[in-house]
Amino acid sequence: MIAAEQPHLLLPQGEPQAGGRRSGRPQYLEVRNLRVVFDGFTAVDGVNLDVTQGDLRFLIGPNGAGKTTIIDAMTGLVPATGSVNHTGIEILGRKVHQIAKLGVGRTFQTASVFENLSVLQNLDIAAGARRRPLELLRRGRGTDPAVDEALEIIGLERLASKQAGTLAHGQKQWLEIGMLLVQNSELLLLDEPIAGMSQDERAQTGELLRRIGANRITLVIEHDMDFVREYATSVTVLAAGKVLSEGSVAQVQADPRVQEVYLGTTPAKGH
Amino acid sequence: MELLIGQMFAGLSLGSVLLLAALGLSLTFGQMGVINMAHGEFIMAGAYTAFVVQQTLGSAGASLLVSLPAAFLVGGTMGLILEELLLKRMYHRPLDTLLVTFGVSLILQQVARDIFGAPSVDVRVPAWLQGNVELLGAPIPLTRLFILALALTCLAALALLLKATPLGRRIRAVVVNRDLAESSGISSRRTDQLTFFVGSGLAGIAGVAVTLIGSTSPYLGPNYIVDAFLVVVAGGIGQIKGAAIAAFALGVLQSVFEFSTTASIGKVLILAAIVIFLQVRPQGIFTLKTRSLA
Amino acid sequence: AVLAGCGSQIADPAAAGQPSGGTDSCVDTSGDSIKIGFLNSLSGTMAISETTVFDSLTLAAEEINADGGVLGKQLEVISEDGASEPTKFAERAGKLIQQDCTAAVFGGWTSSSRKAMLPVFESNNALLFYPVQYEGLESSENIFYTGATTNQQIIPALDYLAEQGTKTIFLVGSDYVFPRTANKIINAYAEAHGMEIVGEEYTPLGSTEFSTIVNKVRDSGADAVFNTLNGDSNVAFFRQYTSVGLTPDTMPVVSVSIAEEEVPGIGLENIEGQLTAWDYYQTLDTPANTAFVSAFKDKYGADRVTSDPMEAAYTSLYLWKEMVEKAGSFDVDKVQDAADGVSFEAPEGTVTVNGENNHITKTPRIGKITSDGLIETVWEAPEAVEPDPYLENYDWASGLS
Amino acid sequence: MSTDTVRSTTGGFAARLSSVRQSRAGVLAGFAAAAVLLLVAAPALLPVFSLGLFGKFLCFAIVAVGIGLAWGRGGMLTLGQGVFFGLGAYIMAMHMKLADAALFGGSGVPDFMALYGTGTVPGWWEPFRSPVVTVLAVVLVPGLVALVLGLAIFKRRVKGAYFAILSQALAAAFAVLLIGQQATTGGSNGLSGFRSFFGFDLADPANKRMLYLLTAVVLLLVVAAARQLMHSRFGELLVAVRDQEERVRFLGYDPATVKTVVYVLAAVMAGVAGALFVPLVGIISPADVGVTPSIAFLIGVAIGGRSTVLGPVLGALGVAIAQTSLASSFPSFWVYFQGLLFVLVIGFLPGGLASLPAVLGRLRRKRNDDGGAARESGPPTSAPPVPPAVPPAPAVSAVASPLATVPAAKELRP
Amino acid sequence: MLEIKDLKAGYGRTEVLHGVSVTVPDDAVASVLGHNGAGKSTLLRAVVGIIKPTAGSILFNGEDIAGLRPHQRVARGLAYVPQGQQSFGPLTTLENLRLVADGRKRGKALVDEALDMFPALKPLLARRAGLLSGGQRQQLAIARALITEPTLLILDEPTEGIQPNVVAEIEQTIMNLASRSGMRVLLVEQHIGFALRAADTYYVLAAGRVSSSGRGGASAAETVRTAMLI
Ligand SMILES: Nc1ncnc2c1ncn2[C@@H]1O[C@H](COP(=O)(O)OP(=O)(O)OP(=O)(O)O)[C@@H](O)[C@H]1O
Ligand SMILES: Nc1ncnc2c1ncn2[C@@H]1O[C@H](COP(=O)(O)OP(=O)(O)OP(=O)(O)O)[C@@H](O)[C@H]1O
Ligand SMILES: NC(N)=O
Ligand SMILES: [Mg+2]
Ligand SMILES: [Mg+2]
Repeated sequence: MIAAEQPHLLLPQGEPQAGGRRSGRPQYLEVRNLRVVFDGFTAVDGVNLDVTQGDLRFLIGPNGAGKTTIIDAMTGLVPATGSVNHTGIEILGRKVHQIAKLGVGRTFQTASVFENLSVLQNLDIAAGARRRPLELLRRGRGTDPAVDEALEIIGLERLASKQAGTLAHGQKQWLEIGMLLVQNSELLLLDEPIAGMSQDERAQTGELLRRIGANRITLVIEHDMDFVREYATSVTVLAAGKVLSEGSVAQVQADPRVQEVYLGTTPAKGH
Repeated sequence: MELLIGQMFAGLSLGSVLLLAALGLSLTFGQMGVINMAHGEFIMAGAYTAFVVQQTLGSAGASLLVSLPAAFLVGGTMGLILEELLLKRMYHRPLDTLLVTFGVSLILQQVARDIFGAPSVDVRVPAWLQGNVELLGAPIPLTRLFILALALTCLAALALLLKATPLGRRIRAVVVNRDLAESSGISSRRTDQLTFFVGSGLAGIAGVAVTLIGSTSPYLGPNYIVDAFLVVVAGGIGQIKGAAIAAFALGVLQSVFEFSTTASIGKVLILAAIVIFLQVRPQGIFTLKTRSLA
Repeated sequence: AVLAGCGSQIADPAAAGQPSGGTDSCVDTSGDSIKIGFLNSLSGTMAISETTVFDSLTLAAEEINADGGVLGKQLEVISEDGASEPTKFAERAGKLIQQDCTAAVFGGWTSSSRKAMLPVFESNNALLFYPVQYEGLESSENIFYTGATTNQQIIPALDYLAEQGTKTIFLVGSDYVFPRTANKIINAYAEAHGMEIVGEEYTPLGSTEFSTIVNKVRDSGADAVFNTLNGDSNVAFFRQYTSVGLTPDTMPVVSVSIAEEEVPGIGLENIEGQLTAWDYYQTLDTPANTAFVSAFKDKYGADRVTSDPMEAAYTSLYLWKEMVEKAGSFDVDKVQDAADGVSFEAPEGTVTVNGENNHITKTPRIGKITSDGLIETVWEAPEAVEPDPYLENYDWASGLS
Repeated sequence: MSTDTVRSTTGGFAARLSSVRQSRAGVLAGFAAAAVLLLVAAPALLPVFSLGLFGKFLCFAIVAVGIGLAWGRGGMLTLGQGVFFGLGAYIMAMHMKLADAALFGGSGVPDFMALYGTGTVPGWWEPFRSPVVTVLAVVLVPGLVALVLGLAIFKRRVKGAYFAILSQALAAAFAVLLIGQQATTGGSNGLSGFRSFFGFDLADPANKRMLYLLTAVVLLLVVAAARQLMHSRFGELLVAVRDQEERVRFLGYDPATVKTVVYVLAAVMAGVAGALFVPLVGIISPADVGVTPSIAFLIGVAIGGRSTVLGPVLGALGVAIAQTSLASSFPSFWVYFQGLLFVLVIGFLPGGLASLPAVLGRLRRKRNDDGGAARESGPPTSAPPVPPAVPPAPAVSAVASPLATVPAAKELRP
Repeated sequence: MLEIKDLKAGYGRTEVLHGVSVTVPDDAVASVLGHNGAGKSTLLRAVVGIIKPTAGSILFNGEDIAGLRPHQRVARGLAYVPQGQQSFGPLTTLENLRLVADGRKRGKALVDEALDMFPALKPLLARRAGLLSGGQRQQLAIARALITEPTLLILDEPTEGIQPNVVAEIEQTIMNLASRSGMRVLLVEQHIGFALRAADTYYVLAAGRVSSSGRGGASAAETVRTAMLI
C-alpha cells in the first residue's frame, strides 16, 4: 500500500532483542524505588525497572499486582514517589501532558479513542501535539506522511473516515497503537494491547510490536503467556506491588514463585 | 450575645432551607446527572399545594401536616411526568437537560400565573408555629425550628435510602451504566422513575417549608435554584453528606457576610468563596475517586 | 458607502442631541381616531404590579371613548410589553413613537424603566405619562409624572413619624434606585430633625431571606421601621418580622410600596395594623373615587382592588385629554405649553399639573392596614401638596442634588 | 464535516481530511451574498428604527457565534456570557457617559453620579475617558477576565455541569454587584441617555446607519474567524477535548489551554457585541447581563444548531425577530412559546434546525423497520450519543456544508 | 434452549449482523469465535436486548424474547457478562454483588457462594469497584452474573485480562456449572483452546455471517483455524 518511494518514518529496521540494542547512545528507562500508596494501601511497593531502547519488555503478574498502576504513575495519572528516569530526564512529578510531550505514550486497558472523530482525525490529532500554534489554526490540509503510514501499518485504511466510536474493540486498540506511532513516542507503555483479538490478529499485533519496538523503549502488560513467549525479549514479573522475578521468558517461567502466584503449578498449555 | 445567638441560628436556619431545596437535587442531579432547572418550580408547586390544601381544609395546623405528604406526591408526580415525557431520552446528554428543563421552568411559571394569578397568595402559619422560643434572650422563631427539623429528617431518610436499601443501590448503579444495570436484571426505567419521583417529591416538601417564611408566588422557583445547585456542587456531586455540610456552611457563611457587609455584597462574597473553594477541591467537599479513564 | 454613511459629528454641543428637523412627528391626526401607546410589563417579575396599571389605563381609555373621545377622536390603543427589562422599555418606546406614531405613551413603573425611556422620549420629542411614586430629582419636558414625588410621600411619612414622637428609625429596602435615593433623603431629614437612623439595609430584589435583617432590626430597638422593599420581598419580610415577635405596637413599619393588592399575599395576620404612605387608598370617600372603584369592579370583578399607581395611571390619561383639549391639538409642543394648570377631579381629589416640573399636586395620606385587608386613612395633609422633585423648598435637602 | 468525508473513498487522505474544501466556492459565494444582504440590502430597505433593532439582533448573533464555539464545539456550556457582554457594554457606556459629560455637562461628571453619588468621578472610571483605552479595554477586559476565570476553572479540571452552574452563578453575582454599586454603575438603572459616540451625534440617522454597518461588519468577521477555527486542526482538537478531555492529555496537549483559548475567544466576542449594543440600543442595565439574558443567548444557538458555524447566527436572529414580533402581541403566549422552543429543540432536535434535513431523512428510513421495543434506554454506552450524522443529499451538500454538524458532545457524566 | 434465527442487527444505519442463526441446545455449551469486529459482541448484545434487532427472531425456551427489555430477559434466566470488565464503579465490591442479589430469596447465600468461587474478591469487598484492577473487575462481573442463577450464561470474552492460573479456574468453574447445575453457556472467546474445550457446538462469525459451525472439542481446532484464516 505504501508507495515505494515513501520512506518508512515509523518503522525502523531490525528486531528488538533482550537487553536492548546498544548502537550509539541508546535511550533507556530507569525506574527506582517507585511507590504508589492509595489511602494506606500500597499498590506499588518500591519497584525498580531498567529497560533499554530496542528491548521488548513484558510486565506480567497477577490481577491487582500493580502493573497498570505503574504505568499510571509513569504517565502522571497517579501521584507516586521514587524516580522514573527517561534517558536522563526525570518524569515523575510532571503533568500528564508534559510527560506525553517528553515522548512517553501509552494505551489503556479499556481502549480509549475520540469516538466522535474519524479514524483519520484521531491520528491527525495525535500527530499534532508538537505543532506550533499557528499551524493548528490552519486547516488540516495535506496529511502527515506519518499518519498515512500509521494508517497502513495498523490496517485501518478502509476505515479511515469511519467514526472511531463505531470501531470494534480490537480495532480501537489498533487505532490507539497507531496514535502512539504518529505521536512519535520513544517510550511506549501498552496495557494489554491484544485483549480481545483473535489468534491471527494477535500475531499481527505481535509482529507490529516487534517492528516498532526495535528503536523504542517498550513496556507491554499482558496476561497471554503464549504471546509473551512469542514476542517478549525480557520479562518482569510483578506480584503484590513488588518485582518478583525478572529475566528471559524461560527464566521466569521456570521460577517456582512465578508458577505459584501467576502461571499455576501446571502451566495451562495454550489455554 | 443575644444577637450572636440569633445570627448563629439564622445561619443554621438559612442552611436548612438551602438543604431542603438541594436535597432533591442531590438525587436528580447528583445521582442521575439531570440538571433540573425546573426543580425550583417543583418547589413552587409544593408551595401552592400547601395553599390549596389550606384552602380546602381551612385549618392551618392540620393542613400543614397534610401538605407535606401531598406536596411530596405533587412534586414527585410532576417529576415523573417530566422524566417520562422528556428526560428519559436525555440521560446521555446531561448538559442539555439543563436547557430543556429551563424551558419547562418558564412554562410552569406561566402556568402557575395563569392558574393562581401573579400576586403571591397567603399560606397561613399554624398557631402552634407562630411566635418564638427564647434562647438566652434571642428569639428563635418556631417556623425556623420546624424547618430545621424537617430538613434533618429528610436528610436522614434520604441517606438511609441510598446507603442501606436495595433501591439505593439500584439508583446508584443505574446512573453509572444503564445497559449494564439492565442486563444485570435491574429495570432501569423503573429505577429512573423512582429516583426522579423521590427527588422531585423532596422539592415539593421544600415548597411547603418555604411557605412558612416567604411568599408563595409563580416566581418563587428562581430564588432557590441557583443557590441549591451551588450547594450540590460545593458538596460534591452525588454526595448527600457533602450537600448537608455545604448547605449549613453556606448558610452560616452567608449570614456572617450579610451581617458584616450587605446582603448584596454577601451574595457576591459567597460566590467568590465557592470559586476559591473549588480551587482547593475542584470536585467538592466529597469526591468519588475513579481510576484512570475507566 | 460606509464613509458616505457617516453623519454629523458634534461640532456644537449645544445644538446636538436636540430634536432636529429630521425627527418630525409622524402622528397622524387626519382620521377620526388617534393612536396612543400603553407600555407596561405584561411579563416578567414586574408584571404583577404593572398589569394592574394596564387594567386601569384600559378602563380610562374605554370611558373616554364612550364619552366621545379626545378632540372628537376615538382613542386607538397600541399596547406593548416592557417585559420588566429597561432595555425592552427603551426599545418598545422607540417603536411606539417612531413606528406606530402614537400621540402619547402611558406606562412604566420601575425607575430603571423610566430612566431607560427618558432619552428616547426626549430625542424624539414625544410624551410619556409615568404613573408611579418615585425618588424625585428629575424633571423632563417630555415626561408627565402623575405619581408622587418625594415631598408628596416620603417626607409626609417622616413628618407623621416625627409627630408620633419617633426618635430612631431603621431603614429596610430593596437594592435599587428608588429605595436608595429615598433613604438618602430620609437620612438628610433625620439629621435636620434630630432623629437617628439606626440601621440601613438593602436586599436584592426578590430576596426572601430576612433572618439577618430582622435580627438587626430587632436588636436596634428602633422606634419605627421605614420600609422601601418592593414586591414579594415584603411577604418574606413581614412573615419573618412577626416571627421574632415584632408587632405594630412594639415597632411599627411604614411601607411606601405596599398597596392594596399586595396585602393578601403577605397575610393579614402579619401586617394588620402596620402603616403605609400613599396619596390614594381604595377606601377614600370622594364621589370620583366611588365612581372609579365601582367602574373598575364592574369591569374586572368585585374581588379586585384599586391602588395608588392604578389611580395615578387612570388620572394620567384624563390629564392628557384635558391638556390636548386645552391646547386644541395633539402636537407635543402645544400640549406641553398648555399643560400648566390643567386640573382634573381625580379619585384622590383634585390634581393640578405644575408646568414648571411636569409633576402634579397630590394629597399625601398615611394609612393603616385594616382587618378587611384594605387601607384606611389615619392622617392626611390638609391640602394638596405642590410637587417639589428637587426638594428646593427644604433647606436640609440642599446637599442632595 | 465528518459527514461528507464518508463518501470519498478515493483521492488520498489529504482530500478526505479537508473535504470541506470542495464546497469552498459555495462558501465564498454564500459569504458574499450575506455581506450584500447585510451591508447593502438591509440599510436600503429598512427604516432607521427597524435597522437599529436589527443591529441589536446582530449583536446577539455575535455573542451566539462565540457560544457556538465554546458550547457546540468545546462542550463548555457557558451560562454566564452575560458577564462578558456586560463588561464590554459597561466599558463602552462609561466612555460614552464621560464623553457626553465633557461635551455637554461642563463639569465632566456623568449626570447620574451627581444624583446618586458623590458628584466626583471615581478613579477606575478615569481610564475610559480615552477612546483608545476604551476600544482596547472592550476587547481586553472580557478577554482577560475570561483568561483568569478559564485558567482557574479549567486548570483545576472543573467541567461539565460544575462549569455550567458556576458560570451561571457568576452571571447572577455580576448583576447583583452592578446593582449594589448605584453611585458608580448606575445600579439597577444602568447607564443610559447617551448623546454621542466617539464624537458622532447619536440622534443623527446617518450615524445610526453607520453604527449598524459597523456591527454587521463585525459579525461577518466573527463568522469568518469562527469558520476558519472550526475547520482547522484546532477545531478538531477542540472536539477531541470536548469528548475525551482526559485522553487528550496523553497526547501531549493541555486541555485546559485549549478550552481557555476558546473561552477567551467567546468572551471577547461577547464583549465586543456588548460594546456595539450600547450605542445601538442606548442603554445597558444589569437586567441585560444576569442569569436570564445569559440563558436567553443560548436558545438561538441551540435552535440554529450549536455545533455549526451559521446555526447560532441564524438561530439568534430568528429568535430575536420572533420575540419582537410575537412577544408584544401575546406576552404570555411568548413565555409558553419560548419554553416550548427550548423543550422541543433541545429535547428532540439537539442538532438544531441545521440537523433537520438529516433527521427527517432518518425518520423516513426508519418508518419501515419500526418494531420491537428493546432500545428505549438509549444507545449502548459505547455508542456515540447522537447517531452519526447522515450525509446530506449530494445536491444540498455544497450549500449546506457550512451547517454540517459534528455530532453533539458526549458529555461526561459528572 | 436458545434459538437465534436470521438475526439482523446493527448500530444506526450500519448493519453489523446480516442474518445470523445460532442455536444453544438444551444440554450444551456453544462458543462463538471470530475476528475483531466480526460482530460477536453485537450478537450477544442483541440476545441480551441492549440493541434491537431489525429482523429475525430470538427464541428462549420457546418464547420469542426479541421484544423484551434486558431486565425482563434476565428474569427469564439469561445472564450476561459484557466485554471490557464492566462494573458499577462507585459501588463497593460487596454492593455490586448485593445489587443483583437484592430481592432474591437466597440472596445472602448466593453472594457467599459467588465469593467462594472467586476468593480473590474477598479482601476487596469494601473497596469501590472503580478502583479494582482490570482482572479483579472481570471476576466481579462474572460473580455478579452467577448470582442471578441463570439458566443461560452469556459471556463475552470472560478471560480477557485475567491471569493464567485464574483463567484456568474460571474455565473449570464454567464447565463445572454447565455440567452439574445444568446451566447453559453461550461463550464468545478468542482463545480457540478454551472455546473449543468448553463447547459442544461452535460457530465462527465472519463479517456478520456464520462462516462455519460444527461440534466442539479439541479436535475441531484445526478446522476452526482454517475457517478463521479466510
Ligand atoms: N485509586 C485507587 N485506590 C485504591 N486502590 C487502588 C486504586 N487504584 C488501584 N488500586 C488497587 O491497586 C491494586 C493494583 O491495581 P492495578 O490496576 O495496577 O493492577 P494490575 O496489575 O494492572 O491488574 P490487572 O492485571 O487485573 O489489570 C489493585 O488491588 C487495585 O484494586
Ligand atoms: N456502538 C457501535 N456503534 C456503531 N458501530 C458499532 C458499535 N459497536 C460496534 N460497532 C461495529 O460493529 C462491528 C462489529 O462489532 P463487534 O463489537 O460486535 O465486534 P466483535 O466481533 O465483538 O469484535 P471484538 O473481538 O473486537 O470484540 C464493528 O465493525 C464495529 O465497527
Ligand atoms: N419608582 C419606583 N417605585 O421604582
Ligand atoms: Mg491492569
Ligand atoms: Mg467484542
